[in-house]
Amino acid sequence: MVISPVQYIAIPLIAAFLIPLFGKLNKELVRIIPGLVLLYLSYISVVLMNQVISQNTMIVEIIAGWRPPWGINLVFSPFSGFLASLFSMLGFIIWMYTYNFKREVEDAQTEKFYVLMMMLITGTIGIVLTGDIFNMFVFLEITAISAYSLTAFYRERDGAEAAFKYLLVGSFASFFILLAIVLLYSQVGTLNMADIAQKMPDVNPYMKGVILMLFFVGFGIEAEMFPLNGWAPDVYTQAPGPIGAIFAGMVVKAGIYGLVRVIFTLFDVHEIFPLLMIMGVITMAVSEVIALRQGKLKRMLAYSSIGQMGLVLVAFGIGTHEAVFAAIFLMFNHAVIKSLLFLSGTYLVYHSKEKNISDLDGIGKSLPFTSFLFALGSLAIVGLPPFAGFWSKLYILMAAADVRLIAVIAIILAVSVVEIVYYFRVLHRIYFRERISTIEIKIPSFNAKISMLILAIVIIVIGVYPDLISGLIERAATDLLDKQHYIQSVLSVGLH
Amino acid sequence: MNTILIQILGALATILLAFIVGMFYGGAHRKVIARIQNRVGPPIYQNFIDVLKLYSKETSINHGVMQHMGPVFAITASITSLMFVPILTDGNWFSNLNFSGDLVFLVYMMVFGSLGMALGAGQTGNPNSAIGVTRGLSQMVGYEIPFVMAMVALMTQFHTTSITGMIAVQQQSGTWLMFSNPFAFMAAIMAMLGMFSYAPFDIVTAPAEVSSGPISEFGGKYLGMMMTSGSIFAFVKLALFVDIFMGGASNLVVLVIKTFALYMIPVLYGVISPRYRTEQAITYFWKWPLFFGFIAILYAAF
Amino acid sequence: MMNEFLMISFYGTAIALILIGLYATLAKKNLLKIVIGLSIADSGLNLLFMAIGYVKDGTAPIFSAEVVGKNVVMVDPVPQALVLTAIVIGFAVTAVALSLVMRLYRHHNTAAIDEIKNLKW
Amino acid sequence: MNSLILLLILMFGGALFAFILNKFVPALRDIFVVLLMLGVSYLFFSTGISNRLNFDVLGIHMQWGFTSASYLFGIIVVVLGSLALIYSTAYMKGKDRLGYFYMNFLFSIGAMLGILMSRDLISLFFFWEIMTWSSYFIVIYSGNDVDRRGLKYMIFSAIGAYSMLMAIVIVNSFIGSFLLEDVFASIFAIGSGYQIAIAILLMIGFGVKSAMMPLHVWAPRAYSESPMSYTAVFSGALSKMGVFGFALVLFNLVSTQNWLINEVVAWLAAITSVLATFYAVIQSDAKKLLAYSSIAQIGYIIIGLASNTYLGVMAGLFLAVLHAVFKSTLFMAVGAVERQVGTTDMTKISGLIRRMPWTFVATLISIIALAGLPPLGGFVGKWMLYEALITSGHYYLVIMVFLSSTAAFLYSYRILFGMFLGQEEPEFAHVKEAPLSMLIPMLILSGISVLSGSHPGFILEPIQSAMASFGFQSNLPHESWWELTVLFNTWGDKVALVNVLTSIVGVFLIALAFITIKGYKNQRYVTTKDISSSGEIIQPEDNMTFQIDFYKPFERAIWPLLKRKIDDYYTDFGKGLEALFDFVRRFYNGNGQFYAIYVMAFLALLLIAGTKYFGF
Repeated sequence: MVISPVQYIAIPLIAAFLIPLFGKLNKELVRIIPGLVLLYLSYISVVLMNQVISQNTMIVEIIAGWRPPWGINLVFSPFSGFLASLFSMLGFIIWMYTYNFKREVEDAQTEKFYVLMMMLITGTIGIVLTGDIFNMFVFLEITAISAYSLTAFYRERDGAEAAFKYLLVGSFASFFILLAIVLLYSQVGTLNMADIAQKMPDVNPYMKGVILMLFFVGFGIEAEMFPLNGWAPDVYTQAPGPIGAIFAGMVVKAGIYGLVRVIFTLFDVHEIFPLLMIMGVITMAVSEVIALRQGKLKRMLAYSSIGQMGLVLVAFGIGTHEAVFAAIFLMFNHAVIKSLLFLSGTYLVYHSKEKNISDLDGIGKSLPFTSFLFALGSLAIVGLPPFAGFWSKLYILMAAADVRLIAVIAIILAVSVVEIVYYFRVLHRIYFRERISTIEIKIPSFNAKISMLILAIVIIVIGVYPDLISGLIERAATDLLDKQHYIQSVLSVGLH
Repeated sequence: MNTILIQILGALATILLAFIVGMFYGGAHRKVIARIQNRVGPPIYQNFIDVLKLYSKETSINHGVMQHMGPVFAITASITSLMFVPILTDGNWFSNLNFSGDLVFLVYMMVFGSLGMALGAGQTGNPNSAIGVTRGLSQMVGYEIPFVMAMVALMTQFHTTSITGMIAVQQQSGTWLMFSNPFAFMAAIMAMLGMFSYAPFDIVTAPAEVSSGPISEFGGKYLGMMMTSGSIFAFVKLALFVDIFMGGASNLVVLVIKTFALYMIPVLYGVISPRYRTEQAITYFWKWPLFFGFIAILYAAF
Repeated sequence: MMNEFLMISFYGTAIALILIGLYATLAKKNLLKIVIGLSIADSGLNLLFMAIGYVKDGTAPIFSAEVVGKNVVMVDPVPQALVLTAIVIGFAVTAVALSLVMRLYRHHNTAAIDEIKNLKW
Repeated sequence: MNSLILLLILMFGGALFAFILNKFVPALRDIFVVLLMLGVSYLFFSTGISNRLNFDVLGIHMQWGFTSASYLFGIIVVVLGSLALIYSTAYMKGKDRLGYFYMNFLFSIGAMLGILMSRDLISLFFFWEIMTWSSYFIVIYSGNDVDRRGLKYMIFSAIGAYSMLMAIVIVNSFIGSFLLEDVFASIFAIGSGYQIAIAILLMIGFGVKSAMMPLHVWAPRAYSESPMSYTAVFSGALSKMGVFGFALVLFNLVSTQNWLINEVVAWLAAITSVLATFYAVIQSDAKKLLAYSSIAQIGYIIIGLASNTYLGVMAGLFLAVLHAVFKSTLFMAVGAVERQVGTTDMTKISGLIRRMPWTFVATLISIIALAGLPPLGGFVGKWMLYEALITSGHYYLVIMVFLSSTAAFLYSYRILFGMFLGQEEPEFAHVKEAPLSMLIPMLILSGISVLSGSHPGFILEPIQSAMASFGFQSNLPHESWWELTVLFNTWGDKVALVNVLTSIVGVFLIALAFITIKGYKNQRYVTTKDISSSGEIIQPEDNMTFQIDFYKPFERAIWPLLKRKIDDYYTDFGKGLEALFDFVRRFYNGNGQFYAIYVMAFLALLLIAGTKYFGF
């Protein structure tokens, strides 16, 4: 079988619909199929990335024989490919974690869970791979609908409430994005992103501004930008643990991808960069500050996640090559580290009703392995060396320093101190309190341990030897910044 | 070989001198107080008799090694300090190790003894000793500061930190340093009141309440040695002040006159003063003496 | 004249629908009304898109024997295709929303959005 | 393989291995860590200062290698590290989480070596942070009151580290290189405002680790609550990393026009040392006392460095080395007492001198060194410091130092008296001397203290070459520093250490002989209950110990200074922040509709403002 980017979309989508059928054959297949699919996606990621990097091109896949700008196309560029690879590999690791997750209680719902999870992953990968703006909207909606449903997955929790808030705000996001697409189409008459980018200079500047603002708000909602992120903490809190990891690791990243793709490639309006940076700074400061005052573990992780996204926005907002590099690096690091935190944190508060941080008292003795990984993740996320988070933070600071944004540096660092405070508070509880709560403890299954261990090893290896991955990120950053190359590569496909 | 012998003889002579002068001054102190209080008082050589008696006693108990070594520490400190203080301005006889140390060293050497003695007092386990020691040390923090300020003022003024250097300065200019920098002298003299621990700063030994302070558990040879050390020490302080502020002494007669005059300051001040509590003593030192010291440094520096 | 009126009414209706929908979504307390508001706004947007794709005097964009080779004005086919997709998506979202509203009503025994505040701060 | 890499791999790999070993074969753990540390020490000493390693990470050029300055500090680290680990094997025996303890112990030592071998700012920061968190994990090892104490340490470390990081990235943005030599070479080419800012930010970072006021508030509890075997390293070596950093900044990054920085630093350090000494005096817990004393002593060191005179810097570095020696001995001794008696609260213990004589000897020697009394090394350092300050015209600074060191006599006596002297209570009759593996490190270090008094040359020799690498050329007439026995200041005044030593030892021996020879044999020991007591008969069960409110009069005298702690300001500030944060939280009020309204409002704002500010 020829490997092509379209398999990223097709295979998991088909698998998602086939899962119930397989479920009729054998219950176990329901759990195994997603893993096989994600493993295959990881495999093609490696192959395609290798191809892209070694040949210094981008792979543009034409769907249904219509070459751009008329048909829908998938663009496996260094940046989108990097994210797609990240999503599929992270997806595989999270699948490994979910393999035995809640097996005893949720067997009946397993099918739904995996169908939705596969759709969620398809949606996120679709968002980053597509080269068509309306197609991106569709994938965004696929992501969103499966995300709404997964948020409300547990009936006994307040999932429905969180999901409804998500839906309400998310509908606004899709509304604005669709509106923006509509207006954009009315201006340029095309939906292909490369084509739009090419024709953008002709657009009436006032219209351009309105469209950009609509996109900004729409994708800002998905990217959890303050003040559009009211839904986010609730959703992280209520979704099942591994789904929280997917949200933090993939869904938000896809939202940010949409935002920066629109800003950098489609519009290339440099006036917006300060706005992006300011919103990033506000997002980061506000949510880290709120995270400090949280009493619930997942909510704390959620705010922390939002804060990190703010940092990513800051880096993109600086807009230099170095900053974009740092931002993508941080996206990668955050995906890995926050996934680890969500995955291990889930087991730490597995049977706790309220998910309070105080329920963690002294759990380090009962769950040494999971607690250790959580601790490692905490150290990494606050950017302490020798873990992965350090390098991305360093690069962001360097980039900010190069354009003399001293105040931004100061805020980032001050917020990092806040971050340290709340993460270490949790660690204190885990390791240095006597266990008083009588909540039952859930020992992670073997596969869950393996999946978390993989993430931890990645964190340490990248932390000690960041050059392992910096080449890919470097190319991704170049790709994002080189608008002309993108346009040419996409539009020249199929010409001969 | 010969020089070493002379040196040792010289050192012994110095010690003897210091001991005798110190002892007589102690006697004089008692006599003066008695006279002022309209008593006859002990004879002026009474301290010699006491020390002699104490040395001839046989000590039969102790509370441990540190108590045994406490007096040794004390006398080591006083004799060593003595070695580094010039007694006479000219002549080699009493020069000892004058050129091997400076004022800063001497300040520290003078503390050495009290700390060593305090260790000995500590091991006795007598709470009175410990109380005396804490009072003494606290008070020391009080008076050291103005004293050091005075010293620093002089050092900066004349660009030397050695005592011999200061004597040389006075001999060259012909003016005593107490006139060259009167503020420093004021600060130092007020600090000296504390150094002697006579009234009103005698809460350290406070005979009425805490037996007799740090030495309350010492008797016999230990006490004798302490007294010897104390006398030598008194002489060291006086000689030091004479050297620094009063141009030194060219012969023994001048030395005795000058030191005695100086000595009478704390004695007489004490006679007419009630006793300060420790914190009062400290605040006393940290008011006017500190102010004078401050001015002295300003005066010296600009 | 007729066409301009048509255009204005298209745009006007679309914008009116959007505004009504947004008003309902932002001001009404009842969950169901909020969902309805979302739906209305969605319809308005779809209508807007259609209006944008409308070309004066255009016919349906179908390549039939009648039009091939002739200089016939057609409306833009792309918005129509997209609106179709958007309607489907809107339908799916509404379905999910309604099921959530049901769950919320069962759980909280109320449909007022300002009383469902278990998750905050 | 380059021995620098080998050194780090051994250290960090060994740390992890110790952790794993503890899980499976706990018996071998102690031997392993000690052997590892000895091996690393050997490797360290065999690694010269000429070894340089260049490599790139993420496009950042880095360089590792020791200079003679960092080598000096490296010697402190490996010597103290080895001795503290030997001490640890007995001290930590029977406690739990030993794998955790030793892992972080070795991590922090490795990180310190890493800091010292860093020739660029990024690896410096990298190892600095590793040192921070590994030491933090040991600080919270005991588990008491971690939330306040541990967090305080971590917050201040983080503030320090991040201000360093800020300075580092700003420097890089001007110079385009992180290499120390490049930075030193071109720092003065950049704007003077940035220059000062960089120096201050870096010094905040180093000031936190060296516990300089007002960044010291973490230190007392952190020092006192860590296991003593680690505190020996913590106070002895880890805080010296801050000193090392100060040296780097003050000598290389502060130009002579900015002499005011030197003055401010020196004064801050002086205030630190005075206040910390006062606090030390009023402590009744030996550990806390030593903790405050450490802060004060590091104050002296920094004063010396900031004086920027040859003698002053030499004094600072000498005191740094010596402080490492005697303060770690003291912490070890207190640890020994803690282990044998169970507490270090001096209001509870007394009269251990006959129970733990060797510990007492080590303590006594170290206290003499600490107090700066002749003839031990402390005096040498103090003398040089005073003379440097006086001769360079820091008149009032020298008074502060004098005040602090005079007040230091108080706590010096307190700690000796509190633990070893005074009444021998029957409840301590069973106490035994600490085991040999704890005594040996203490006695070795005491030996160094003694030797440094008469022959400071063996410490001054490496210091002299370290100073040469900082750019200070010797202006004193000495050919071989090894043989130095006479201290000189720039005015030509001197102290002949040999004469001092001869005099003191000679007189001491004669006097001792005089008092001992006749009749000591006939003397007998009587208990401390048998004392002069104005006629009262003291029973053995009567507690005559004088320990509570030991320096109450002094405390009353200095009370106005101590009334309001800096800590309280920080606490108030923290409370205010938390209230603010809680207010910010209200934004997420739980009503989904509000969130939708935020979205609309934000969009409206953007559309209105966008036309104005973004040029559409």
